[in-house]
Amino acid sequence: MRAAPTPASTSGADPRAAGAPLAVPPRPAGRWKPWAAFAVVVLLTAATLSPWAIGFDADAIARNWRNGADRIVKLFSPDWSFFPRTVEPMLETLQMAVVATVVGAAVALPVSMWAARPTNPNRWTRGAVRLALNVVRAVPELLYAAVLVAMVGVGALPGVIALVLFNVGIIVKMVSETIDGSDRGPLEAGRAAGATQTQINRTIALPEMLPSFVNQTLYVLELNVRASSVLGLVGAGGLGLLVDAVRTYYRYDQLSLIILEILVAVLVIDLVSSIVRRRLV
Amino acid sequence: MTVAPQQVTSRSWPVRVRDVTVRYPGGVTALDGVTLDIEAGEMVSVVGLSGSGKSTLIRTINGLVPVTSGEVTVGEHTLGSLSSRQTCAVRGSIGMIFQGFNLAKRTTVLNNVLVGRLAHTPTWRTLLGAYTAADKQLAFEALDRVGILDKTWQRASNLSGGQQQRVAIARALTQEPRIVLADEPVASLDPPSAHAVMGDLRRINTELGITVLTNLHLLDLAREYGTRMIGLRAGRVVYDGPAATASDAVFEEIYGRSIRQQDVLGG
Amino acid sequence: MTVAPQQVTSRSWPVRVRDVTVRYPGGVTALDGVTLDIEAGEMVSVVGLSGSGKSTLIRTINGLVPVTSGEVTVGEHTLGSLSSRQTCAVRGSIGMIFQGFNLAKRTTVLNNVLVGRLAHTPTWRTLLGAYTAADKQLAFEALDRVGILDKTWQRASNLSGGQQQRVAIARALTQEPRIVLADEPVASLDPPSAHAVMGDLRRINTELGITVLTNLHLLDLAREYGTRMIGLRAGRVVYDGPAATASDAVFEEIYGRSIRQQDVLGG
Amino acid sequence: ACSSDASGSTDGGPAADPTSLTLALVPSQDQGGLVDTAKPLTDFLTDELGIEVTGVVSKDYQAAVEAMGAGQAQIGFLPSLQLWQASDMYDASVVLQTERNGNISYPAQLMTNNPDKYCDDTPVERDGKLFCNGADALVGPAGLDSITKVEGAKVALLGPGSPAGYIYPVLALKNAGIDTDNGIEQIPVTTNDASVLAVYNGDAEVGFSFWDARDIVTKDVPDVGQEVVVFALTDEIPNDGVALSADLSPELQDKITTALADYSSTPEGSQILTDIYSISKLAPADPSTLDVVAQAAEKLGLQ
Amino acid sequence: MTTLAPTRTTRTEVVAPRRPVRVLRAVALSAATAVALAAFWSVDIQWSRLASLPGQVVHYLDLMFSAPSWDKLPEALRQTLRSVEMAWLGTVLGVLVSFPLSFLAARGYAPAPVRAGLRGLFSLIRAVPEIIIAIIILSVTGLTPLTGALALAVNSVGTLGKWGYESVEGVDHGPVEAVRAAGGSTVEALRWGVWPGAATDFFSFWLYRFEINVRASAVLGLIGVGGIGDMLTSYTQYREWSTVGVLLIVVVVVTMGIDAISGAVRRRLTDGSTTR
Ligand SMILES: Nc1ncnc2c1ncn2[C@@H]1O[C@H](COP(=O)(O)OP(=O)(O)OP(=O)(O)O)[C@@H](O)[C@H]1O
Ligand SMILES: Nc1ncnc2c1ncn2[C@@H]1O[C@H](COP(=O)(O)OP(=O)(O)OP(=O)(O)O)[C@@H](O)[C@H]1O
Ligand SMILES: [Mg+2]
Ligand SMILES: [Mg+2]
Repeated sequence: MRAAPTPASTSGADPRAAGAPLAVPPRPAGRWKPWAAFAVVVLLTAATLSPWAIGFDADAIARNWRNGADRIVKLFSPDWSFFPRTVEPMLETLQMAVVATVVGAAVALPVSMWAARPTNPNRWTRGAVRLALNVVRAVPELLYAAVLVAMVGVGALPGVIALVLFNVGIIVKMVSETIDGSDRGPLEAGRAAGATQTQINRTIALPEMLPSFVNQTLYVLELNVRASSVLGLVGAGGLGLLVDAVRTYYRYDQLSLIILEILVAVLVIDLVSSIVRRRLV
Repeated sequence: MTVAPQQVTSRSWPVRVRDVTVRYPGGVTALDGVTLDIEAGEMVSVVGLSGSGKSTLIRTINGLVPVTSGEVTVGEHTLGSLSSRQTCAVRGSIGMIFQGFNLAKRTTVLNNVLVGRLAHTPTWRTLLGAYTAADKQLAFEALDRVGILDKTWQRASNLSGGQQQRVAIARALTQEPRIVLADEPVASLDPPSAHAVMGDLRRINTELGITVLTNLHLLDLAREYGTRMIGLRAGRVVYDGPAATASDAVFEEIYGRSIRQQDVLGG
Repeated sequence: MTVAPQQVTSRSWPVRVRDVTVRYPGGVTALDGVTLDIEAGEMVSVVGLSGSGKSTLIRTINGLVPVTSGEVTVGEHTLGSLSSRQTCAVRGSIGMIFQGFNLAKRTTVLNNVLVGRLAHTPTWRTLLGAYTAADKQLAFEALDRVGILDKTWQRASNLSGGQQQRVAIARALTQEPRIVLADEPVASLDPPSAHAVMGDLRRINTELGITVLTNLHLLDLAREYGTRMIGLRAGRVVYDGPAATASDAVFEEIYGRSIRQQDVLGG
Repeated sequence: ACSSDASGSTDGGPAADPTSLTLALVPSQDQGGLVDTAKPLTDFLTDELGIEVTGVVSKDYQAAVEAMGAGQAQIGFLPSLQLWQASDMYDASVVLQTERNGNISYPAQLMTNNPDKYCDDTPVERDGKLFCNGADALVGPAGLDSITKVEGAKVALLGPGSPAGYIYPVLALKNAGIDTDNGIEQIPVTTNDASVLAVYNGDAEVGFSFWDARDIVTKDVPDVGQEVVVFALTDEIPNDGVALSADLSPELQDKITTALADYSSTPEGSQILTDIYSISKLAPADPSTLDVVAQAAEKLGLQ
Repeated sequence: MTTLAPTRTTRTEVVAPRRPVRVLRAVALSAATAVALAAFWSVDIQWSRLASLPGQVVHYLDLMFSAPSWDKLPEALRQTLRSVEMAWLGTVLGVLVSFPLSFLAARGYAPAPVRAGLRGLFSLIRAVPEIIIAIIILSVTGLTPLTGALALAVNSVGTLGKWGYESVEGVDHGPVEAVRAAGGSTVEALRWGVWPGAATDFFSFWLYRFEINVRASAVLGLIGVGGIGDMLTSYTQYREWSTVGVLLIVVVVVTMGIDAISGAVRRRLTDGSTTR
């Protein structure tokens, strides 16, 4: 493949003698590690696919896929006349979703910074925050709902609290990991200017994490619209309750209208999120 | 420059580096037993090959890179032995210009420059983003000095390379520092701007007596603007003396081969 | 340098820029009716104040910044009228050195340099990272030329500023290009390294006849290494002529004020 | 994999009997205790039929019925409304009905935290819980005369799929002449315990649930039996029962029915059913009594 | 205030440029504020109820942890294993499908119709209640763990796809530009320009989704294939707090384990391998 002489070899001033082989440093050891990890993943997947664990039944899929297709087709016939009855639950859901998102985001903003390494170098407080969040995330919404009903009664309040806890868990997890992965240079500049960590977080980390934060906040808003079954559980009303009601009587046509409405909400939120991101990133 | 209430700014700080070694986690020894005494009010240029440890030296003086062994003293403060509050105060008095600019790209130029005022601003004000008019005035003046006042409200990411570097310089000036550390402050600037910036650094030095330590990779600039020159090679000090009189032999020492020969190689 | 099978590398490309205007979304007009004819095999330096549009010009020639009006032709290809496949091939023949290095920080130096071989490598190989031995050899040679062969397996983020710039240069050399565009390739380098790199660019130019277009903010380098110099000011060409003979009046034209005055300001 | 052999017979009527069966057990929410395994039942059926029977405890009514409809489950232990839906939509045959404590039905209860308003007599205590208006008879209907007082009150009720938490009580209110859409303030909840707690906490004055959902929350609020008083019981609601998929041949259907009925008559079988599912006996179903829930739902305009 | 440059006598007072007014931004911000205020104002919440919360929290912690029923631990572990199996398969399948799709859905790498279609698909998956997805799959693969895994996989595609394309769009554009400038194709730009910068995000998304899938209760519970999430909801529904306490401990430990792995992986990628 080599044709022309390299310029370096023609240069007498170059310390490397002409034609001498390049002293390429040896490849560092440990290159097998990613491959080993990959192999473990493949093995574990193969193990779960085996009949002793989950068992992958391609046969059944080939034979019965029509059943699924039938049900999907049923979902493509919205009953438009049902619309008036969905308006109020939709509004209730949106109302509580917005309240929970706002409160959740407000709580999550500082907590995300306490949970990330560049914005909270103290490993003990960071560890404590992360531990607390692991617990918060580990508890399913239904448990929150069940306990909160007994604590503060039924209605929007337990629903909103359950959603807030759930939201804080997600936003903090995602945003703090974004901060962890971000460029440290600007933060270092703040440190060099004698700013305290809080000041650095406010003036430098905040604008850098804002796109991710806004993103996750909007994502959580979307989740709240969808997770309205939690709200139903605690007597806060909303779409979740309606979904349960219509599917109890196999009204796929009504269900499909509700799904359509949720889809519109999801798409609108997606759109807003992409516009905001384009402005901020 | 405004005079901070509790301090007389014109009383600048000396820097003492005692037998400092810095080893990075990867195993690279970036500084190797460096000892330097820089008096208050000196204007020092640091030169050396790429990778010789210039940036590391500057970052060590600011405490951004912890020393592996040895001791760094700025003013009366020995870094590493300070409480985090004291560290903030000390750093607030050291203006730093980074090689990679280190701007917060997603916020405005003004906000980036105001970072220089953080050490003098109560935290509640920072949280609200409510800087005093005096602080803002200081920031505008610094921006004006580096010639990009008209970019005040732009996002930092929309600036050209040289413009970004000037924001970084303005940020350091806004600190009203006692020491200025500059890591290749003119690397991305055209000659007039470069001279303007170096001239500014010199003026800070001569008029206000502030200690200035500048990494430069251009020898003519080092010669012209430094009163003293420190040559680094592979993490060791190989030259420390007056800048103006540094001979070609000195450059050979620093760069490992003679300048002239390099120039010939270019032909 | 190796010769790609289907092409004779020594047949380098001319660049024609016809009345090009570039306006950024923010409203800044970075280039304003620029017309240039650069013959194959020329060695051109572009100088100008910070923000005058040097980077924009270079990026326009590579098609990275779309023109608002006007036309850019490299070799026989008019950018903007090509299929995406052709665009890839054309760009594969243009080596580009970015002002901000544009390295993938979290991967090795070698992987960054091998990006230069992408245009000549089947996609499946790229996806697996399975480059041919010949490609790797080319990468090693380029790294050796810029003097950082020992950093081959380091993560790009662990290098000093100058070392990162050299990785970027090695990447462009590995492309075996027909045109080299360099955006301040020596901004972060010490003089010996800077001269070595400029010398390399000149050697590529003289020995292989490759067209080289370099943004420089140092006039002495522009004078020394360019055969032709283009001066930009506020997006317009204000000088286009031989580099060696450019007079002080020319500099005044480019920088808007006389060099001497700047020097005085520095004092 | 287990159920695949039984599927795909939608056209040609019952084909050859499958080599494996799936039993879907949906614990009635109105049951009060936790069910987490179907194993004793399936073990017994496997032995008895000579066909492999796998069991799942499904917690979603719709999922279980759809599984039967798609040929993915052949035996269903379903609550009354779903029994009817499986037979109505997918021609499943309802073969057995469960008996709990000797009853094949249970009432829904109306509770209040304001006995002074709703009780015509002094509440009496049974098993540590208060009842009034004759509801301590524990058989419905009882105390329905008092329900006109519910007019204008805050009422906690469940979703419209719940016979005890919605269908029967709402129907009772309607029959008493109350406009359940505008005449009361609805506080919708989705579980019986939430309904009880809503009354206990004072979020609602009246709550509907199965009898007697107060037991579930005694661990949280031990004084629930004193604070929340049951003042009326609705008509009796049929218990859950067993439905068989139309895919199975009549012979196999008979075989399964007989096997299950016999099992519940043996002492050991009865003991196991009682311990795990609180079922004391599996009695032959009377399909005509089963669709009363559906009829009730229909009267409310829910179908 | 003494100025820094007393020598520049000719210098006039610095006049800062006027802060530009961004109409669109102002409108958007006020709209968002208005929506939030309207929601707060209209929602029927008795905030005073919050006062009793701390005492109640103590009460429930006492119910759950004063006498945990450890005899349920073996069953809890068995169900956890089940959950992990299904979650693993669901996550792997979800990753396999969403990984290529999320790159195609990012701005600048695929034709606009493809992008819009994929984004629509992700949104649709997220709009359909999880339980409905499960019921559809259930009619194909029956009341089996495979249904659980497939339902989790479909749900995962909706969220992983969205997170993925957002992350790709947020990556520093410089390296992409460099690859393009070197004549790299789109795929190559993704592999060598985007991937090194986005890898940390992707790994943490995958692990987080795995964590969610382990807990996903609604879907698995209804199918009747159990899992730890289902166990937790069942015991919660019947308010057996002493068992719920044990289950919570198990779930928290699992969650923390996954979080620790995620942290280690990310540290590896952001800080480089530890060649110490
Ligand atoms: N992405 C962008 N969006 C908006 N404006 C931009 C963008 N990039 C550059 N500009 C503006 O265009 C003008 C020309 O920028 P360019 O980067 O070409 O300058 P330059 O001559 O390379 O300067 P330097 O020497 O400082 O690198 C500047 O005023 C800059 O602020
Ligand atoms: N974070 C790091 N981790 C590991 N090694 C590092 C790190 N930063 C720098 N190094 C190494 O330490 C040595 C000195 O780096 P330093 O940045 O101080 O050089 P420099 O003199 O500033 O060079 P330049 O002129 O190129 O900026 C180099 O070999 C570099 O590769
Ligand atoms: Mg450096
Ligand atoms: Mg530029």
